[in-house]
Amino acid sequence: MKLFEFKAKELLSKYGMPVPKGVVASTANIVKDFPYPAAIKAQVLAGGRGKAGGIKFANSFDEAKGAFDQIIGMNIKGYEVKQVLVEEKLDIAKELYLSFTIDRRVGTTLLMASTEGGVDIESVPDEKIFKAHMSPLIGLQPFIIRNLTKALELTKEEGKKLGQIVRVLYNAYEKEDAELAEINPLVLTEEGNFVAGDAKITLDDNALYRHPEYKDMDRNLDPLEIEAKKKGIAFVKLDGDIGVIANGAGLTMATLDVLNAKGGKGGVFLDLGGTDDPQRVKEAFYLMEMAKPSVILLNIFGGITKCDTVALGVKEALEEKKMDIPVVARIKGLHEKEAKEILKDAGMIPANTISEAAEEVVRVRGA
Amino acid sequence: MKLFEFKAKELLSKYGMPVPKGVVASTANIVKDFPYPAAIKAQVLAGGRGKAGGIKFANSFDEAKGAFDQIIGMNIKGYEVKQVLVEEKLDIAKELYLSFTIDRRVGTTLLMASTEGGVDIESVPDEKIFKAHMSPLIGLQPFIIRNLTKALELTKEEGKKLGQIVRVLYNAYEKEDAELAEINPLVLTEEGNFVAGDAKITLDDNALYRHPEYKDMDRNLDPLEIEAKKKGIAFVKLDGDIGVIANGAGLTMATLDVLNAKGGKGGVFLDLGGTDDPQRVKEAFYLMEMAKPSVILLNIFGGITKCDTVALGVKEALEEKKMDIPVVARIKGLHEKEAKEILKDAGMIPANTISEAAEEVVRVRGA
Amino acid sequence: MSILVNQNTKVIIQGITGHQGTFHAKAMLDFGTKVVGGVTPGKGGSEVHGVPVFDGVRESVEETGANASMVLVPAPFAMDACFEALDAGIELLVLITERIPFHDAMRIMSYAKSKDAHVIGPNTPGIISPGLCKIGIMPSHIFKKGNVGILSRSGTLTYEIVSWITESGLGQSTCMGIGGDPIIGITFIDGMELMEEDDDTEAVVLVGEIGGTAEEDAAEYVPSMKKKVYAYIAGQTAPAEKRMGHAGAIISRGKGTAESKIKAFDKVGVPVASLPSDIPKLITG
Amino acid sequence: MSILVNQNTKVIIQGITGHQGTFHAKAMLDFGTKVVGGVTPGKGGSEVHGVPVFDGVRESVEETGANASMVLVPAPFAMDACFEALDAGIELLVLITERIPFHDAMRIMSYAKSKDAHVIGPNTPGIISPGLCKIGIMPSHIFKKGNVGILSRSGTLTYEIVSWITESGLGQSTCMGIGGDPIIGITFIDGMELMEEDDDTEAVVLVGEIGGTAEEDAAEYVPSMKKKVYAYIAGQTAPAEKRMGHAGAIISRGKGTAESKIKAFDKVGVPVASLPSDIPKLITG
Repeated sequence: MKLFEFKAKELLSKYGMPVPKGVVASTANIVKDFPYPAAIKAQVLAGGRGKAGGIKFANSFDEAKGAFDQIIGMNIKGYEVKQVLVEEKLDIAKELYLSFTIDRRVGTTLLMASTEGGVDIESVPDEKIFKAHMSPLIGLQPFIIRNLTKALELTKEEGKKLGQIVRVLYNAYEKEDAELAEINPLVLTEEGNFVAGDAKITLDDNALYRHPEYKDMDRNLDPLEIEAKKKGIAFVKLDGDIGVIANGAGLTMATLDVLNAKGGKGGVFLDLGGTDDPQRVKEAFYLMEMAKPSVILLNIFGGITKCDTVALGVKEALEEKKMDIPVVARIKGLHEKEAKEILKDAGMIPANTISEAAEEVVRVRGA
Repeated sequence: MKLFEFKAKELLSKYGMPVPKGVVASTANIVKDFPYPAAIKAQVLAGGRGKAGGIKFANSFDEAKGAFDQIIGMNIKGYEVKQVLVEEKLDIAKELYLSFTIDRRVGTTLLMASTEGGVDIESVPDEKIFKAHMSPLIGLQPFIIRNLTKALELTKEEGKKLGQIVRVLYNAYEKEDAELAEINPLVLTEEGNFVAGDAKITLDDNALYRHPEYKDMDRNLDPLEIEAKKKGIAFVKLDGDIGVIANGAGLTMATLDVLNAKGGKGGVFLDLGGTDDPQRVKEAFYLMEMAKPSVILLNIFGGITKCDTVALGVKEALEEKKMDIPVVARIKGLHEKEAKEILKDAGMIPANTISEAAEEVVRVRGA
Repeated sequence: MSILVNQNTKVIIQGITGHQGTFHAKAMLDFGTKVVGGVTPGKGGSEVHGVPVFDGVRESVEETGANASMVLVPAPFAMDACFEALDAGIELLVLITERIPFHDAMRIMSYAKSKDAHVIGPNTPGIISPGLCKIGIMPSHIFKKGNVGILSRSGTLTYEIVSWITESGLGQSTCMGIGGDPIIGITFIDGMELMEEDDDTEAVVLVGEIGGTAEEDAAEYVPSMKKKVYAYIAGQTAPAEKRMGHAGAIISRGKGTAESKIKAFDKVGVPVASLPSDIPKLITG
Repeated sequence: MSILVNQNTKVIIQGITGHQGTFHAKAMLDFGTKVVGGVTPGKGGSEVHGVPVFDGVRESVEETGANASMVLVPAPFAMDACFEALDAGIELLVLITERIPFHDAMRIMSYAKSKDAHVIGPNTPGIISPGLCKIGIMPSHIFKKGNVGILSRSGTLTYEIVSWITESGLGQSTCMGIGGDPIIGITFIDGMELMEEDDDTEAVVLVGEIGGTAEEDAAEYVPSMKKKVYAYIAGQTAPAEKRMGHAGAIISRGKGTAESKIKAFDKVGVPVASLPSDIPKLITG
């Protein structure tokens, strides 16, 4: 789960991170008394908002109001700006980059830092980035901070202050179960202090049970995705109009791929997981119906999952909701025969392979 | 460094350990208002104080006063009782044993627990003791508490409460750099709560720099040992009358052994360590003089240490303090010749081997 | 032969008394796996399909000589279960549990490495060597003894591919799910190394998906192998920044696209199937 | 041959610019040890006796190919120094530093084990194979190439014994101080195993002392050895509950007496010298 900048800063601040004085607002009047000059920053979960015009500066409330009106409601990479962060303007001497992420390749935490802050780290040449892996068995040790300070060619005084920042960020990253904790830019002010200019935090969805305080946080998700998340169903809204349901993430993706290869366009990715509980299957179908697909492609491989009870759930869902969306069903495996009978009964269009099903879906949609 | 019972309980209590209500006193009047009945417990750094009569019970202040007078000033295994802990009497349902120690054999922490509390754990049969080692890389994990609860055949409710106690003790053990953190007995009261009946904590001397709050704590050491500790000299008071100085702990012990084998009796163990700084050597000799040995056996093996500068320090010490204690010196190694000259000059009795030196010491002492 | 497991592997199931545990204990016993015990705290002394249940792993290992464990305990307790198994001397952990927090997974993997133990998973269907041993939740009936080794980040998609392989007349030497999470134990490369050494394996199939660089890394390893490698990549049409079910299946910050993976395989001559059903055709040529 | 070190061992010294570091860098270079670098944070770029100094261990390893490190940094910083060395791939740590907190020592040992690295010490004079390599602070001049292997918990006492051995006409294959602390890396048994395999070692001398059960454990291992073992135990007349200089040399709760150790050696036929100077006499018979 990604956090908005202001939420990320709020969280880091709890751990002792210096952040600029700031106020979040959805209408300009809230920041009448702010001590200007200030930066007016769009709060969206997308990168590159600066280039998109989502950050402006204001020397007075009047200027702020103007900037506010321009930014609020803006669309940045498909996200509507609903909130704006008004923040004290910093006297920037240097801009650094600092982050902790999970390096899946090595299976441990990766610390990255650079003197080339304020730009996308992907665009910084590798030799300008200090990298260090940390075993979770020992965590962040002084030698890493020492080597970091040296690599960034900081003064001893700066290095000492940076060390504190690094420890705070690591502490937050670890304690809050973050996948990513990034400060970019980490501003070194003219007065010689470090302040988090921006902050990106992605929390591990798998660990949210340990952090119930984030449970109801705005996820910037589609309402149906939020609904699905609550039900524990993997549901992703896509650009197309065809709903794809399968059991297993890999199989669902593969089904989507075949569909797209055959000229269809997936509108929903819905992974039933390992369930063959008709009730769960029904709930999944209700969600699918709410997404209003033109056709549904159902692909079930019954290994442990029994095909017939899945089919039963589908049938009941169609009947109860009086759904008239055509369903092309490919079903294979345990109790396959019984399942096929049930699906035929329910008026679904049968298919033997994923390709066949995909072709059929495209045909039905075109018809 | 061993802590007195009341200090250990104070420390554990900071971490959340339930301890009986208690007051430390050196005169009975302090505990006039104590809610009796109470236990009156001698505070000494020696085991077996119960058997020695160091623990009594009192139902009133009058009784307490009587007990007090009996206990205070008592000598328990060579330690004088200077303070007494007056403590609320517990309603004991069960007495358990619980401890964390450093298991030098395995190199990790050992948790021990038993339902046979209240007696010396050495006397409890092995099959009645639950043992678990813990890697410092992962620390105390829930499964260990679970297995402990099972081994002790506690009820689920009791197990849950014990789990909390175990966590608190481990936390204190680790955070305070203890070598040993032992609660014996860990009392399960009639009301079903766990309370630390007694507590033994030994802090790691090597880690005291991390815990300056213990710096000036009464160590129950000989005043000379305290003096030596301040100077960073390894100095141990022994029963005999002969002072042994050597460089290196092993060599000093070996010298003492040879001396004892030859009929002498060591009164001081003084390890000079790796120093050949004449000033340090002088300080060591001053300490030795204060212990008033009848003879001094000096044994130096000069590997890296230069024998002559050590000899110089010795000579200066003898001269400055006008010490008339005879010194038998065996010195070997780097700059041996020069050293022998200096020692001869200073009137010391030379010897070629440890055995020879020991024999000479015994002869001189007898003379 | 086979990799990591064989007919002598003695398995306990942590979480055996749960719904899944009971079901898969039976399935594994039916398959012929030496399931020697189960662990569920508080249920020690009971039995599941004749298999003794213990309160703790150490106890179970002492009593049964188990050297492998299948972990089915819920995510919040999985790290503790793994630590318990590792401290009790278990050498192979098959970590079926899904949704384990990443920081926990990192700790598990690092601690396992410190104990020289192997971890398969988390979020894996397990490992199976037809005729020898199955530790996992895969449907046994779709497998057939043969010479194709399969390494996969997926579950049902693997079954789909396995069933096509079996229907084609080929069979499997060992089929291992490496897990659908970002932090896993045994990697594609580890599995490929083992399969390269395994006499029973003639060809290796990698079932990959979007997210991470596991497939690109595997491709780099291919030239050092004598055995032929085939691949399938799921998620070719998945959008960026959306987690496609698996925690590991996400194209984030431009990394982990199917395109990059297919390109990497192309470069080292690994045929990439465009349909799951194409895999056996590629193998038989 | 020798154990743990040889003429190809490339050594860095952590804490090289300190008084001790500079002195022993010179002594080791004079001995012929391949001291390829030193590490002192903030002193990178300088030199000590012609040896380049680096700010960090990784840097020093990358530049010099070092595989061993002698750690001379003060106790409060020793754990960090060890972790840094281990993360940089150092395979052998010779931990000279005294007075390292026990909890730190436990962490160092466990982490080293997880990295398959060896630790000698802490509170060790080091390891020396005359003619091949010295990593430590022992006086080189008292040693002579020969066939007696020495394992010791002590410093100067070892030199005393070594000098008697050398004077008797015998010499040493490898002499290793295992450290005077309760928590150490390589144990007597580890050393005995290595010496049993070492062609250059014909007899093994154990220099023990009171405290712990290292000598009793070593005695138990003796019957599995072909080579003859001799022992000396310091502290036979030490009182209980008093720490005799070394943190490890303490008879506590009735454990660790010299009596028990000598008895254990007697039982397995290990001659125990009553004087340090008796060791060569026992060996030559």
